[in-house]
Amino acid sequence: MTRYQNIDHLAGDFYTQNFAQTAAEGNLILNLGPQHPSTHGVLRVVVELDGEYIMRAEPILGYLHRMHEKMAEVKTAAQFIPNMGRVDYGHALGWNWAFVGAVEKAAGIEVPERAEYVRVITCELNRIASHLLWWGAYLLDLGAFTPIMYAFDDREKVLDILQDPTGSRLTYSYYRIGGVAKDLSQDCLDSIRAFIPWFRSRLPMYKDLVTDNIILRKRIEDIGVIEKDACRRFGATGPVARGSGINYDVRRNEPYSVYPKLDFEIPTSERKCARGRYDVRMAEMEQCLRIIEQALEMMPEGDILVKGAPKPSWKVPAGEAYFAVEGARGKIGAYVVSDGGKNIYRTKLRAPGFCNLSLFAEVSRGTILADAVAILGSLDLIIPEIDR
Amino acid sequence: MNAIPAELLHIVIGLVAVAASVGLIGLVMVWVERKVAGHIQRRPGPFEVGPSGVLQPLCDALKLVGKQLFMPLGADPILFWLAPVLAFLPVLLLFLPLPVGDGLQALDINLGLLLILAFSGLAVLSVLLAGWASNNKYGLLGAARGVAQSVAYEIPLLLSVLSVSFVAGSLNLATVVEGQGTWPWNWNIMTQPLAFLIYSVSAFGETNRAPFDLPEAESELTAGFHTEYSGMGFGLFFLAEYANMVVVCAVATALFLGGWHGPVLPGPVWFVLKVSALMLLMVFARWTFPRVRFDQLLNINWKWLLPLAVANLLLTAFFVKLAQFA
Amino acid sequence: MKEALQTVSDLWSLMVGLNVTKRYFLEPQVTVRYPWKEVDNLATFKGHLELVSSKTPGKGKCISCGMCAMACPSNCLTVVKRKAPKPTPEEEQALAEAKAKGEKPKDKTPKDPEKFLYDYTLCSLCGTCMENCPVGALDFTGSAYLAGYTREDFHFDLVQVLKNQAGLEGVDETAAPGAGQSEG
Amino acid sequence: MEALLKGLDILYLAKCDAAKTGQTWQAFLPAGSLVRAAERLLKADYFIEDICAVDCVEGFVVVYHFDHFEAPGRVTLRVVVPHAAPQLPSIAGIFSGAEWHERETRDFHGVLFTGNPNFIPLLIDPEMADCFPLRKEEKARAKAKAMLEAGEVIFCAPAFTLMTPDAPAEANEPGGDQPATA
Repeated sequence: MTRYQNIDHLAGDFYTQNFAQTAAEGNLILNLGPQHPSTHGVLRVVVELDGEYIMRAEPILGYLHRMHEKMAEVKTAAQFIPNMGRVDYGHALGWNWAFVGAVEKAAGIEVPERAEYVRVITCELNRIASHLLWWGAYLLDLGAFTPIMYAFDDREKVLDILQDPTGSRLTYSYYRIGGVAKDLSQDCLDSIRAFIPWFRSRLPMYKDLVTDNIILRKRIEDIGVIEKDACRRFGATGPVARGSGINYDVRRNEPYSVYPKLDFEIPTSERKCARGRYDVRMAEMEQCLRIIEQALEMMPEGDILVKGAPKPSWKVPAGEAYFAVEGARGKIGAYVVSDGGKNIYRTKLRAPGFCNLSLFAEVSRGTILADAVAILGSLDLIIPEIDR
Repeated sequence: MNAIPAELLHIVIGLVAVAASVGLIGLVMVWVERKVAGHIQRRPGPFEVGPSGVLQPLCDALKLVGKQLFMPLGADPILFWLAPVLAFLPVLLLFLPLPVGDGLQALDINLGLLLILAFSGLAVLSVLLAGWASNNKYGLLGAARGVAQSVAYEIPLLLSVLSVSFVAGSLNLATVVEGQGTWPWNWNIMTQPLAFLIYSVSAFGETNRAPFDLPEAESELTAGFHTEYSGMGFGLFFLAEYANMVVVCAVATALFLGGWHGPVLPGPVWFVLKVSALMLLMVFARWTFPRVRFDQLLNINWKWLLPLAVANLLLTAFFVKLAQFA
Repeated sequence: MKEALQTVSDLWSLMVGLNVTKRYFLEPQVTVRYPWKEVDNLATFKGHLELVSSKTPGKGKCISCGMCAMACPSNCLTVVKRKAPKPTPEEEQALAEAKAKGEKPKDKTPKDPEKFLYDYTLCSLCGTCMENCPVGALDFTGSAYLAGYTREDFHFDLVQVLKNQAGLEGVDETAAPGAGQSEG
Repeated sequence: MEALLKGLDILYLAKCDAAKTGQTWQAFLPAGSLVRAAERLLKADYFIEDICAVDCVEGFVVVYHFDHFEAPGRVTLRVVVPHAAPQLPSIAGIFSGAEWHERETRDFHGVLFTGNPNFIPLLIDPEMADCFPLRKEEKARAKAKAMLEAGEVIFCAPAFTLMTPDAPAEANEPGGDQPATA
């Protein structure tokens, strides 16, 4: 090897070397990522391959780590809200809600009812956008190029609606402690009303083009089987848990806001495989429409922000609070501990994707590389949320 | 003494025509594929360069030619550069025995079909070399997939082609075409529908086109065997892929769809129309379906296509013999 | 038999898929070809910040209170207040008289800011500044097409921007003191 | 919950108001009985939500959140480890997902979990993994009892003074407000 100088880097970095120590002789160590088409950003998975079979996999995080929890300690509560839009670009409003809700709980602030409905409507719209993003990207993982274009075409409609009250299209910072920043205008309400039947009419197309497709079904059925027990051990929530037959949805089991007043179903699937998670998400989009429909009917007139809403310099009273919301990827939790000082003493953000991804090492063992990609996609990963 | 130069002249003219048309077809196909993909996805596709963007592939080709040829550390320099050339050159030969019209054939030999099948087998070698020589793990995985896939899919392809040549009694494509008539019910697809089906599926596998594009499955292997190729190295693989597509579609047209036969319009026009229709179908399939998994791909081949092809061949042979006795 | 039917329906699903793509192939495209056409939903879009113009062209409503700069989560705003103008002898005298009477001296400093520095590279467009402005002096532009070559292209002095908008470039702002005050 | 933790060496057990703080039960454990408590929680079909640490005057309060799929109600286990020797047994052998949460806690606070199967930096670059961004400076630390909910005390070990309200003389110190009682 005198032909080449400076080949130390070929031995791999700290993680590769650490991983390779325990690899079996003759197996191939392959780094999927941090730049790889199907790791949705900068996730990196080191896999030990025997042929195309995965003997062992280890996700490596941190490439998009921004230390949001430290930022929470140097800003006041109200100033931290814009950060929440950037934790998870897929379901930004879910994170908005988790943090705002935790602070409201710690401070005992009652949110006006109209604001609660506005939150429900916008959060569910955002969930549809998030699921569409996942759907398109997942099919891209599976090698179908066109669905993502159709999904983005539809998602664009949702973003147009959400742009009206929030002013943004992706990283919303719309919720405020004690309400929301802006009321839904009449235009916005009209376009939501128009969107619901229109989107319903799109769903059969998704089914025809993709869900019924035999190639897709063969690709995602019976791979990545997650048992209920594994969900408990790893703390998997959201569509991942529901795809494994666990009927758990924070909106129902740990109710918040006006969700108890709304009539909707929690889709679950007993398949436990990637298909189960796929089905759950597709069914959830329909349920979102149902929720929005009802919320539009039931929404009262009134304030959208509580009187004397906290100013940026407002201090969260001493105490602790844990508030969870059902995000598009699972249970988003915000744990706030305040000592009554200017900034919140400690903020812990529970990212659902973090727990869901920790399952991957166990689930992917013994599958082939193509399946690993399909499993990774079925967990619906948003890397900025996992790395925070 | 007189006959040999005429033959040679024929081949030389044919080769030049083929080389020119392969280049042209490559450019046109890139444009068509991107345009069709665009319209399927409700976007315009290339539209900036020239009317409707027809000159876009030319610009891309120029860009590819102008790019630095880059070889990764630890790659085998000879094999690395041999692979793309080896992918492209045999494709030129594949065009020679294709009968575009009545008597319009670059190389009129009675083993034309055999030549095509033999030289298309060389493609697998280039995939293997490319993956192996580039010293890249993804490349290696792609090459391994490519070899297993090409070797597997050649067999049903061959068997389905054979059953047609049994009926026609010749391995010369021109003869096979002559045996068919003007109207669709006179084409071989009516007598050999199963062979056509098997041929179509195998053709996807043989040309590495989606949904069977596993050697380059970009969501798993980034770009598979040609991960490390830049500039014209990649360009040649790209061109070879499209040329291969044309060949399999042209062979399918000649074998099953009556070749140049058709009412009113002249023969070559019919031939090009039929080939274009088949290619459009391939493009549509690529932009509609997800990719199959590798074990499924081999299962389809060994468990379905191969037994069916063998059965079809035996049945055909039986009926051909029966017809001879009758 | 059942299996055979299943296989046929499975294969048929591929045809159904092709039919969907064929349908969209024939439908009109949805792309908005940007430089020639623009999207029509920018009315509600939040672009970068600007000062709201008061009735006097080139003058903002801003009273330099600094609430926005305090509220901003990313410290992208800096409000530079005007220095008090050098009092004339009469004013000085009046000031001394007022002091003698025990009255609070009236501040004659114009309230509009000298400079309103805005670093768009840091801004997260959350709107906290607007919400905390007592006079509604800040607003988002609908501009989605802001582009520049350097970082400095995104450092604005919003006072200057406002003047430029009103076509008052180069006007000496000290020439008309008190104009901002009269707006209140 | 009392039945669940019966026989375990616990320091403090209290029922909390879920509407107020989002947790139904909380318990302070000595580091020694953490693993057995986790075992019992898994047996009772609880799932792990997260693990985090809070840097307080008394030490790092490592907070474990568990919840239940069928019978929701958050259970908070807390272990106090001293600043000088922040060491704890790992529960990654029981709740596999804890492996990552523990590694994250190490990255942020420098709390060490013995027995974690793959105890390498998770979110922070291994070359600068010893900066522990969420550790607070000595004077910035607040008292745990001022922030954490006391709840309706079911059991409190006599030697455990962390959550007992300060004596009136000390009550006026900054940040030492009376903790909210359920």
